[in-house]
Amino acid sequence: MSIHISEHAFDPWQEIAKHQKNSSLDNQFGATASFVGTMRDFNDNADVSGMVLEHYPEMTERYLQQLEQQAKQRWSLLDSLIIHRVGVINPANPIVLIACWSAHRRAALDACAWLIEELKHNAPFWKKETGHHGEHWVEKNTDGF
Amino acid sequence: MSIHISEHAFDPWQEIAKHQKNSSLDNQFGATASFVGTMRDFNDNADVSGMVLEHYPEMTERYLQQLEQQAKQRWSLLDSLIIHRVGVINPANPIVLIACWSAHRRAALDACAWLIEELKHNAPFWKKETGHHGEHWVEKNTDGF
Amino acid sequence: MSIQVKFFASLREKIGISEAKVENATTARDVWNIATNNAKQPDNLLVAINLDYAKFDDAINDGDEIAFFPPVTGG
Amino acid sequence: MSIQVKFFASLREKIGISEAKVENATTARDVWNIATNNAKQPDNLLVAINLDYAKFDDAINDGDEIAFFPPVTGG
Repeated sequence: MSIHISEHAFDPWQEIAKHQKNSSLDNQFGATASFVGTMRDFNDNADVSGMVLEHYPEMTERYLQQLEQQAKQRWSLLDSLIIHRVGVINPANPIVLIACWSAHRRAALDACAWLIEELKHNAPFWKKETGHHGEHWVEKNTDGF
Repeated sequence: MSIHISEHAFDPWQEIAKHQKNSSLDNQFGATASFVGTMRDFNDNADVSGMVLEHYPEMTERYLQQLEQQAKQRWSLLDSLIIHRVGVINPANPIVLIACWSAHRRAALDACAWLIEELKHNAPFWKKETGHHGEHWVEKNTDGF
Repeated sequence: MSIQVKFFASLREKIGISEAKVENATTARDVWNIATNNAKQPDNLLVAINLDYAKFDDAINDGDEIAFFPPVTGG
Repeated sequence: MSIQVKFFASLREKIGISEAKVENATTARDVWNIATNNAKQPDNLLVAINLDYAKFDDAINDGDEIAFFPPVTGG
Protein backbone atom coordinates (compact mmCIF):
# COMPACT_ATOMS: atom_id res chain seq x y z
CA MET A 1 0.00 0.00 0.00
CA SER A 2 1.60 3.25 -1.09
CA ILE A 3 0.55 6.87 -1.57
CA HIS A 4 2.50 9.64 -3.24
CA ILE A 5 1.52 13.26 -3.64
CA SER A 6 3.80 14.65 -6.31
CA GLU A 7 4.64 18.21 -7.32
CA HIS A 8 6.41 16.89 -10.39
CA ALA A 9 5.18 15.22 -13.57
CA PHE A 10 5.25 11.43 -13.40
CA ASP A 11 5.02 8.60 -15.91
CA PRO A 12 2.27 6.30 -14.62
CA TRP A 13 3.51 3.23 -16.52
CA GLN A 14 7.04 3.59 -15.23
CA GLU A 15 5.67 4.11 -11.72
CA ILE A 16 3.61 0.92 -11.89
CA ALA A 17 6.58 -1.05 -13.22
CA LYS A 18 8.86 0.38 -10.53
CA HIS A 19 6.38 -0.29 -7.74
CA GLN A 20 5.88 -3.85 -8.91
CA LYS A 21 9.61 -4.46 -9.14
CA ASN A 22 10.34 -3.05 -5.68
CA SER A 23 7.46 -4.81 -3.96
CA SER A 24 7.35 -8.35 -2.67
CA LEU A 25 4.57 -9.28 -5.07
CA ASP A 26 6.65 -11.65 -7.20
CA ASN A 27 4.63 -14.42 -8.79
CA GLN A 28 1.82 -14.08 -6.27
CA PHE A 29 -0.46 -11.77 -8.19
CA GLY A 30 -2.54 -12.73 -11.18
CA ALA A 31 -4.29 -9.42 -11.78
CA THR A 32 -3.34 -5.76 -11.99
CA ALA A 33 -5.96 -3.10 -12.64
CA SER A 34 -5.04 0.52 -13.11
CA PHE A 35 -6.65 3.85 -13.78
CA VAL A 36 -4.88 6.98 -14.99
CA GLY A 37 -6.56 10.37 -15.08
CA THR A 38 -4.89 12.75 -17.52
CA MET A 39 -5.31 16.46 -18.10
CA ARG A 40 -7.13 17.06 -21.36
CA ASP A 41 -6.72 20.28 -23.31
CA PHE A 42 -10.41 21.01 -23.15
CA ASN A 43 -13.09 20.80 -20.47
CA ASP A 44 -16.72 21.79 -20.75
CA ASN A 45 -15.95 22.91 -24.32
CA ALA A 46 -13.65 25.74 -23.24
CA ASP A 47 -10.00 25.76 -24.14
CA VAL A 48 -7.83 24.94 -21.18
CA SER A 49 -4.13 25.54 -21.48
CA GLY A 50 -3.03 24.79 -17.94
CA MET A 51 -4.11 23.88 -14.47
CA VAL A 52 -3.11 24.40 -10.87
CA LEU A 53 -4.04 21.73 -8.37
CA GLU A 54 -4.38 22.82 -4.76
CA HIS A 55 -4.79 20.38 -1.89
CA TYR A 56 -5.03 20.14 1.89
CA PRO A 57 -1.84 18.18 2.46
CA GLU A 58 -2.43 16.57 5.85
CA MET A 59 -6.05 15.70 5.12
CA THR A 60 -5.26 14.40 1.63
CA GLU A 61 -2.65 12.03 3.02
CA ARG A 62 -4.96 10.86 5.79
CA TYR A 63 -7.96 10.47 3.51
CA LEU A 64 -6.08 8.46 0.88
CA GLN A 65 -4.57 6.20 3.54
CA GLN A 66 -8.04 5.55 4.92
CA LEU A 67 -9.28 4.75 1.41
CA GLU A 68 -6.51 2.22 0.88
CA GLN A 69 -7.27 0.62 4.22
CA GLN A 70 -10.97 0.38 3.39
CA ALA A 71 -10.21 -1.13 0.00
CA LYS A 72 -7.93 -3.68 1.65
CA GLN A 73 -10.67 -4.66 4.09
CA ARG A 74 -13.29 -4.95 1.37
CA TRP A 75 -11.29 -6.81 -1.29
CA SER A 76 -8.44 -9.33 -1.24
CA LEU A 77 -5.80 -6.91 -2.43
CA LEU A 78 -2.15 -7.84 -2.43
CA ASP A 79 -1.01 -4.26 -2.98
CA SER A 80 -2.12 -0.85 -4.18
CA LEU A 81 -0.54 2.37 -5.35
CA ILE A 82 -2.01 5.86 -5.51
CA ILE A 83 -0.14 8.80 -7.02
CA HIS A 84 -1.70 12.27 -7.33
CA ARG A 85 -0.22 15.42 -8.81
CA VAL A 86 -0.45 18.83 -7.19
CA GLY A 87 0.83 22.22 -8.34
CA VAL A 88 1.13 23.38 -11.95
CA ILE A 89 -0.08 20.82 -14.47
CA ASN A 90 0.16 20.96 -18.25
CA PRO A 91 -2.13 19.36 -20.85
CA ALA A 92 -1.43 15.64 -21.35
CA ASN A 93 0.09 15.41 -17.88
CA PRO A 94 -1.16 12.49 -15.80
CA ILE A 95 -2.99 13.81 -12.72
CA VAL A 96 -3.82 10.61 -10.87
CA LEU A 97 -2.76 6.97 -10.95
CA ILE A 98 -4.48 4.13 -9.13
CA ALA A 99 -3.14 0.60 -9.39
CA CYS A 100 -4.35 -2.51 -7.56
CA TRP A 101 -2.86 -5.99 -7.43
CA SER A 102 -4.73 -9.16 -6.49
CA ALA A 103 -4.71 -12.91 -7.06
CA HIS A 104 -7.93 -12.89 -9.11
CA ARG A 105 -9.29 -10.23 -11.40
CA ARG A 106 -12.46 -9.01 -9.66
CA ALA A 107 -10.70 -7.69 -6.55
CA ALA A 108 -8.22 -5.58 -8.51
CA LEU A 109 -10.82 -4.30 -11.01
CA ASP A 110 -13.49 -3.48 -8.43
CA ALA A 111 -11.08 -1.92 -5.93
CA CYS A 112 -9.49 0.25 -8.63
CA ALA A 113 -12.87 1.54 -9.86
CA TRP A 114 -14.01 2.15 -6.28
CA LEU A 115 -10.82 3.99 -5.31
CA ILE A 116 -10.95 6.48 -8.18
CA GLU A 117 -14.65 7.12 -7.53
CA GLU A 118 -14.10 7.77 -3.82
CA LEU A 119 -11.03 9.88 -4.50
CA LYS A 120 -12.92 12.00 -7.03
CA HIS A 121 -15.82 12.55 -4.65
CA ASN A 122 -14.01 13.18 -1.39
CA ALA A 123 -10.24 13.67 -1.52
CA PRO A 124 -9.45 17.35 -0.79
CA PHE A 125 -7.98 18.47 -4.12
CA TRP A 126 -9.15 21.48 -6.13
CA LYS A 127 -8.51 22.30 -9.78
CA LYS A 128 -8.09 25.78 -11.14
CA GLU A 129 -8.01 25.89 -14.92
CA THR A 130 -6.29 28.55 -17.00
CA GLY A 131 -7.06 29.33 -20.64
CA HIS A 132 -7.71 32.08 -23.17
CA HIS A 133 -10.38 33.57 -20.95
CA GLY A 134 -8.32 33.78 -17.77
CA GLU A 135 -8.52 31.36 -14.90
CA HIS A 136 -11.37 29.76 -13.00
CA TRP A 137 -11.92 27.13 -10.35
CA VAL A 138 -13.58 23.93 -11.49
CA GLU A 139 -16.91 23.96 -9.64
CA LYS A 140 -17.47 20.25 -9.43
CA ASN A 141 -16.27 17.00 -10.90
CA THR A 142 -18.23 15.35 -13.67
CA ASP A 143 -20.07 12.16 -12.76
CA GLY A 144 -17.59 10.29 -14.90
CA PHE A 145 -19.58 9.93 -18.10
CA MET B 1 -8.23 -0.14 -31.76
CA SER B 2 -5.45 -2.68 -31.82
CA ILE B 3 -5.03 -6.42 -31.18
CA HIS B 4 -1.80 -8.34 -30.86
CA ILE B 5 -1.37 -12.07 -30.32
CA SER B 6 2.21 -12.53 -29.19
CA GLU B 7 4.42 -15.59 -28.96
CA HIS B 8 6.96 -13.58 -27.02
CA ALA B 9 6.97 -12.13 -23.52
CA PHE B 10 5.83 -8.52 -23.41
CA ASP B 11 6.03 -5.69 -20.88
CA PRO B 12 2.45 -4.39 -20.53
CA TRP B 13 3.49 -0.97 -19.21
CA GLN B 14 5.92 -0.37 -22.06
CA GLU B 15 3.25 -1.52 -24.52
CA ILE B 16 0.69 0.91 -23.14
CA ALA B 17 3.21 3.77 -23.24
CA LYS B 18 4.23 2.85 -26.79
CA HIS B 19 0.66 2.56 -28.00
CA GLN B 20 -0.24 5.91 -26.47
CA LYS B 21 2.78 7.59 -28.02
CA ASN B 22 2.13 6.20 -31.49
CA SER B 23 -1.58 6.90 -31.50
CA SER B 24 -3.32 10.15 -32.30
CA LEU B 25 -4.75 10.40 -28.79
CA ASP B 26 -2.71 13.43 -27.76
CA ASN B 27 -4.44 15.60 -25.19
CA GLN B 28 -7.87 14.25 -26.09
CA PHE B 29 -8.17 11.53 -23.47
CA GLY B 30 -8.76 12.07 -19.79
CA ALA B 31 -8.94 8.45 -18.69
CA THR B 32 -6.99 5.27 -19.23
CA ALA B 33 -8.08 2.01 -17.61
CA SER B 34 -6.02 -1.13 -17.90
CA PHE B 35 -6.08 -4.73 -16.82
CA VAL B 36 -3.11 -7.10 -16.84
CA GLY B 37 -3.46 -10.82 -16.21
CA THR B 38 -0.22 -12.42 -15.07
CA MET B 39 0.78 -16.05 -14.64
CA ARG B 40 1.00 -16.89 -10.96
CA ASP B 41 3.19 -19.71 -9.69
CA PHE B 42 0.25 -21.49 -8.13
CA ASN B 43 -3.30 -22.28 -9.18
CA ASP B 44 -5.88 -24.30 -7.28
CA ASN B 45 -3.22 -24.91 -4.61
CA ALA B 46 -0.99 -26.98 -6.91
CA ASP B 47 2.47 -25.83 -7.85
CA VAL B 48 2.61 -24.64 -11.42
CA SER B 49 6.01 -24.12 -12.95
CA GLY B 50 5.01 -23.32 -16.50
CA MET B 51 2.19 -23.02 -18.98
CA VAL B 52 1.47 -23.50 -22.65
CA LEU B 53 -1.26 -21.39 -24.19
CA GLU B 54 -2.95 -22.79 -27.28
CA HIS B 55 -5.35 -20.81 -29.41
CA TYR B 56 -7.41 -20.93 -32.61
CA PRO B 57 -5.61 -18.15 -34.47
CA GLU B 58 -8.19 -17.04 -37.04
CA MET B 59 -11.09 -17.24 -34.61
CA THR B 60 -9.15 -15.51 -31.83
CA GLU B 61 -8.36 -12.58 -34.08
CA ARG B 62 -11.93 -12.36 -35.33
CA TYR B 63 -13.45 -12.70 -31.88
CA LEU B 64 -11.23 -10.03 -30.31
CA GLN B 65 -11.90 -7.64 -33.17
CA GLN B 66 -15.64 -8.13 -32.68
CA LEU B 67 -15.22 -7.49 -28.96
CA GLU B 68 -13.41 -4.22 -29.61
CA GLN B 69 -16.12 -3.16 -32.05
CA GLN B 70 -18.85 -3.97 -29.55
CA ALA B 71 -17.03 -2.05 -26.82
CA LYS B 72 -16.67 0.91 -29.15
CA GLN B 73 -20.40 0.87 -29.91
CA ARG B 74 -21.36 0.57 -26.26
CA TRP B 75 -18.99 3.13 -24.75
CA SER B 76 -17.39 6.37 -25.94
CA LEU B 77 -13.92 4.92 -26.34
CA LEU B 78 -11.16 6.88 -28.00
CA ASP B 79 -8.91 3.84 -28.34
CA SER B 80 -8.26 0.35 -27.02
CA LEU B 81 -5.45 -2.17 -27.00
CA ILE B 82 -5.58 -5.91 -26.42
CA ILE B 83 -2.44 -8.05 -26.22
CA HIS B 84 -2.57 -11.78 -25.47
CA ARG B 85 0.28 -14.24 -25.13
CA VAL B 86 0.31 -17.69 -26.71
CA GLY B 87 2.92 -20.46 -26.56
CA VAL B 88 5.22 -21.21 -23.64
CA ILE B 89 4.67 -18.93 -20.66
CA ASN B 90 6.70 -18.73 -17.47
CA PRO B 91 5.59 -17.66 -13.98
CA ALA B 92 5.33 -13.89 -13.58
CA ASN B 93 4.86 -13.46 -17.34
CA PRO B 94 1.98 -11.23 -18.33
CA ILE B 95 -0.63 -13.23 -20.26
CA VAL B 96 -3.12 -10.57 -21.24
CA LEU B 97 -3.28 -6.78 -21.38
CA ILE B 98 -6.40 -4.72 -21.94
CA ALA B 99 -6.20 -0.94 -22.08
CA CYS B 100 -8.98 1.54 -22.87
CA TRP B 101 -8.82 5.28 -23.42
CA SER B 102 -11.76 7.67 -23.12
CA ALA B 103 -12.57 11.29 -22.36
CA HIS B 104 -14.27 10.49 -19.03
CA ARG B 105 -13.53 7.73 -16.57
CA ARG B 106 -16.62 5.50 -16.69
CA ALA B 107 -16.25 4.53 -20.34
CA ALA B 108 -12.64 3.39 -19.96
CA LEU B 109 -13.24 1.60 -16.64
CA ASP B 110 -16.43 -0.16 -17.70
CA ALA B 111 -15.17 -1.14 -21.14
CA CYS B 112 -11.93 -2.52 -19.69
CA ALA B 113 -13.77 -4.66 -17.12
CA TRP B 114 -16.24 -5.84 -19.76
CA LEU B 115 -13.53 -6.72 -22.27
CA ILE B 116 -11.54 -8.91 -19.88
CA GLU B 117 -14.72 -10.66 -18.75
CA GLU B 118 -15.85 -11.41 -22.31
CA LEU B 119 -12.36 -12.45 -23.35
CA LYS B 120 -12.11 -14.85 -20.40
CA HIS B 121 -15.49 -16.41 -21.15
CA ASN B 122 -15.35 -16.70 -24.92
CA ALA B 123 -12.02 -16.06 -26.61
CA PRO B 124 -10.63 -19.37 -27.93
CA PHE B 125 -7.51 -19.77 -25.80
CA TRP B 126 -6.64 -22.84 -23.72
CA LYS B 127 -4.14 -23.15 -20.89
CA LYS B 128 -2.12 -26.26 -20.15
CA GLU B 129 -0.24 -26.06 -16.89
CA THR B 130 2.95 -27.93 -16.08
CA GLY B 131 4.25 -28.64 -12.58
CA HIS B 132 5.71 -31.27 -10.27
CA HIS B 133 2.89 -33.65 -11.09
CA GLY B 134 3.16 -33.46 -14.87
CA GLU B 135 0.94 -31.43 -17.11
CA HIS B 136 -2.80 -30.87 -17.29
CA TRP B 137 -5.28 -28.70 -19.15
CA VAL B 138 -7.04 -26.06 -17.10
CA GLU B 139 -10.66 -27.21 -17.16
CA LYS B 140 -12.32 -23.85 -16.77
CA ASN B 141 -11.58 -20.29 -15.79
CA THR B 142 -12.35 -19.08 -12.30
CA ASP B 143 -15.23 -16.66 -11.97
CA GLY B 144 -12.72 -13.99 -11.10
CA PHE B 145 -12.97 -13.97 -7.31
CA MET C 1 -18.67 -31.00 -50.71
CA SER C 2 -15.65 -30.42 -48.53
CA ILE C 3 -15.71 -29.45 -44.88
CA GLN C 4 -12.57 -28.48 -42.96
CA VAL C 5 -12.63 -29.75 -39.36
CA LYS C 6 -10.38 -28.66 -36.48
CA PHE C 7 -9.98 -29.86 -32.90
CA PHE C 8 -8.25 -27.92 -30.15
CA ALA C 9 -6.57 -28.31 -26.77
CA SER C 10 -7.55 -31.22 -24.48
CA LEU C 11 -10.07 -32.41 -27.06
CA ARG C 12 -7.40 -32.52 -29.75
CA GLU C 13 -5.16 -34.58 -27.48
CA LYS C 14 -7.97 -36.87 -26.32
CA ILE C 15 -9.20 -37.86 -29.75
CA GLY C 16 -5.76 -37.60 -31.30
CA ILE C 17 -6.85 -35.59 -34.33
CA SER C 18 -6.01 -31.93 -34.96
CA GLU C 19 -7.55 -31.56 -38.43
CA ALA C 20 -9.78 -33.53 -40.77
CA LYS C 21 -11.72 -33.07 -43.96
CA VAL C 22 -15.19 -34.58 -44.27
CA GLU C 23 -17.15 -34.80 -47.50
CA ASN C 24 -20.85 -34.96 -46.73
CA ALA C 25 -22.60 -33.51 -43.72
CA THR C 26 -25.60 -31.26 -43.14
CA THR C 27 -25.05 -30.15 -39.53
CA ALA C 28 -22.15 -29.61 -37.18
CA ARG C 29 -23.32 -32.71 -35.32
CA ASP C 30 -22.91 -34.79 -38.50
CA VAL C 31 -19.41 -33.43 -38.87
CA TRP C 32 -18.55 -34.51 -35.33
CA ASN C 33 -19.95 -38.00 -35.85
CA ILE C 34 -18.17 -38.52 -39.15
CA ALA C 35 -14.83 -37.04 -38.11
CA THR C 36 -14.70 -38.87 -34.76
CA ASN C 37 -16.40 -42.10 -35.83
CA ASN C 38 -19.36 -41.40 -33.54
CA ALA C 39 -17.31 -40.70 -30.44
CA LYS C 40 -19.32 -39.59 -27.42
CA GLN C 41 -19.44 -35.78 -27.18
CA PRO C 42 -17.70 -34.54 -24.04
CA ASP C 43 -19.66 -32.35 -21.64
CA ASN C 44 -19.37 -28.66 -22.43
CA LEU C 45 -18.10 -29.31 -25.94
CA LEU C 46 -18.14 -26.11 -27.99
CA VAL C 47 -18.44 -25.71 -31.73
CA ALA C 48 -17.64 -22.87 -34.13
CA ILE C 49 -18.67 -22.59 -37.77
CA ASN C 50 -16.52 -20.30 -39.88
CA LEU C 51 -14.93 -18.74 -36.77
CA ASP C 52 -18.22 -17.93 -35.01
CA TYR C 53 -19.75 -19.85 -32.12
CA ALA C 54 -22.55 -22.09 -33.40
CA LYS C 55 -25.00 -24.81 -32.35
CA PHE C 56 -24.66 -28.49 -33.14
CA ASP C 57 -27.79 -28.49 -35.25
CA ASP C 58 -26.74 -25.52 -37.34
CA ALA C 59 -26.59 -26.28 -41.05
CA ILE C 60 -23.25 -26.27 -42.80
CA ASN C 61 -22.25 -25.58 -46.35
CA ASP C 62 -19.56 -26.59 -48.76
CA GLY C 63 -16.26 -24.98 -47.83
CA ASP C 64 -17.18 -24.31 -44.20
CA GLU C 65 -14.66 -24.64 -41.41
CA ILE C 66 -16.00 -26.39 -38.31
CA ALA C 67 -14.04 -26.36 -35.04
CA PHE C 68 -14.65 -28.34 -31.87
CA PHE C 69 -13.07 -27.40 -28.57
CA PRO C 70 -13.45 -27.50 -24.77
CA PRO C 71 -14.38 -24.52 -22.57
CA VAL C 72 -11.93 -21.68 -23.12
CA THR C 73 -9.40 -20.69 -20.45
CA GLY C 74 -7.56 -17.65 -21.76
CA GLY C 75 -6.86 -14.31 -20.19
CA MET D 1 -8.81 27.91 23.83
CA SER D 2 -7.16 28.09 20.44
CA ILE D 3 -8.65 26.85 17.19
CA GLN D 4 -6.65 26.70 13.96
CA VAL D 5 -8.77 27.58 10.92
CA LYS D 6 -7.95 26.98 7.26
CA PHE D 7 -9.68 27.96 4.00
CA PHE D 8 -8.97 26.38 0.63
CA ALA D 9 -9.27 26.96 -3.11
CA SER D 10 -12.03 29.27 -4.45
CA LEU D 11 -13.27 29.88 -0.90
CA ARG D 12 -9.80 30.98 0.21
CA GLU D 13 -9.62 33.41 -2.72
CA LYS D 14 -13.17 34.68 -2.23
CA ILE D 15 -12.87 35.55 1.44
CA GLY D 16 -9.21 36.42 1.13
CA ILE D 17 -8.08 34.44 4.18
CA SER D 18 -6.01 31.27 4.08
CA GLU D 19 -5.54 30.74 7.82
CA ALA D 20 -6.87 32.15 11.05
CA LYS D 21 -6.86 31.43 14.76
CA VAL D 22 -10.01 31.85 16.80
CA GLU D 23 -10.18 31.77 20.56
CA ASN D 24 -13.66 30.78 21.65
CA ALA D 25 -16.10 28.63 19.73
CA THR D 26 -18.21 25.59 20.51
CA THR D 27 -19.13 24.37 17.01
CA ALA D 28 -17.67 24.51 13.52
CA ARG D 29 -20.44 26.99 12.66
CA ASP D 30 -19.19 29.32 15.40
CA VAL D 31 -15.72 29.09 13.96
CA TRP D 32 -17.00 30.07 10.53
CA ASN D 33 -18.93 33.04 11.90
CA ILE D 34 -16.05 34.32 13.99
CA ALA D 35 -13.33 33.81 11.38
CA THR D 36 -15.34 35.32 8.50
CA ASN D 37 -17.21 38.00 10.47
CA ASN D 38 -20.55 36.28 9.82
CA ALA D 39 -20.10 35.93 6.08
CA LYS D 40 -22.86 34.04 4.30
CA GLN D 41 -21.96 30.36 3.89
CA PRO D 42 -21.64 29.44 0.23
CA ASP D 43 -23.78 26.59 -1.10
CA ASN D 44 -22.07 23.22 -0.80
CA LEU D 45 -19.53 24.49 1.72
CA LEU D 46 -17.64 21.60 3.30
CA VAL D 47 -16.01 21.41 6.70
CA ALA D 48 -13.39 19.15 8.22
CA ILE D 49 -12.43 18.89 11.88
CA ASN D 50 -8.98 17.50 12.55
CA LEU D 51 -8.66 16.21 8.97
CA ASP D 52 -11.98 14.35 8.90
CA TYR D 53 -15.20 15.49 7.24
CA ALA D 54 -17.56 16.91 9.85
CA LYS D 55 -20.89 18.70 10.30
CA PHE D 56 -21.34 22.39 11.08
CA ASP D 57 -22.95 21.64 14.42
CA ASP D 58 -20.20 19.27 15.53
CA ALA D 59 -18.55 20.35 18.78
CA ILE D 60 -14.95 21.45 18.71
CA ASN D 61 -12.24 21.37 21.32
CA ASP D 62 -9.16 23.32 22.22
CA GLY D 63 -6.38 22.67 19.72
CA ASP D 64 -8.67 21.47 16.93
CA GLU D 65 -7.97 22.29 13.31
CA ILE D 66 -11.08 23.35 11.36
CA ALA D 67 -10.98 23.59 7.56
CA PHE D 68 -13.58 25.06 5.22
CA PHE D 69 -13.54 24.35 1.51
CA PRO D 70 -15.69 24.04 -1.65
CA PRO D 71 -16.63 20.73 -3.35
CA VAL D 72 -13.49 18.79 -4.23
CA THR D 73 -12.37 18.38 -7.85
CA GLY D 74 -9.34 16.12 -7.80
CA GLY D 75 -8.53 12.98 -9.75
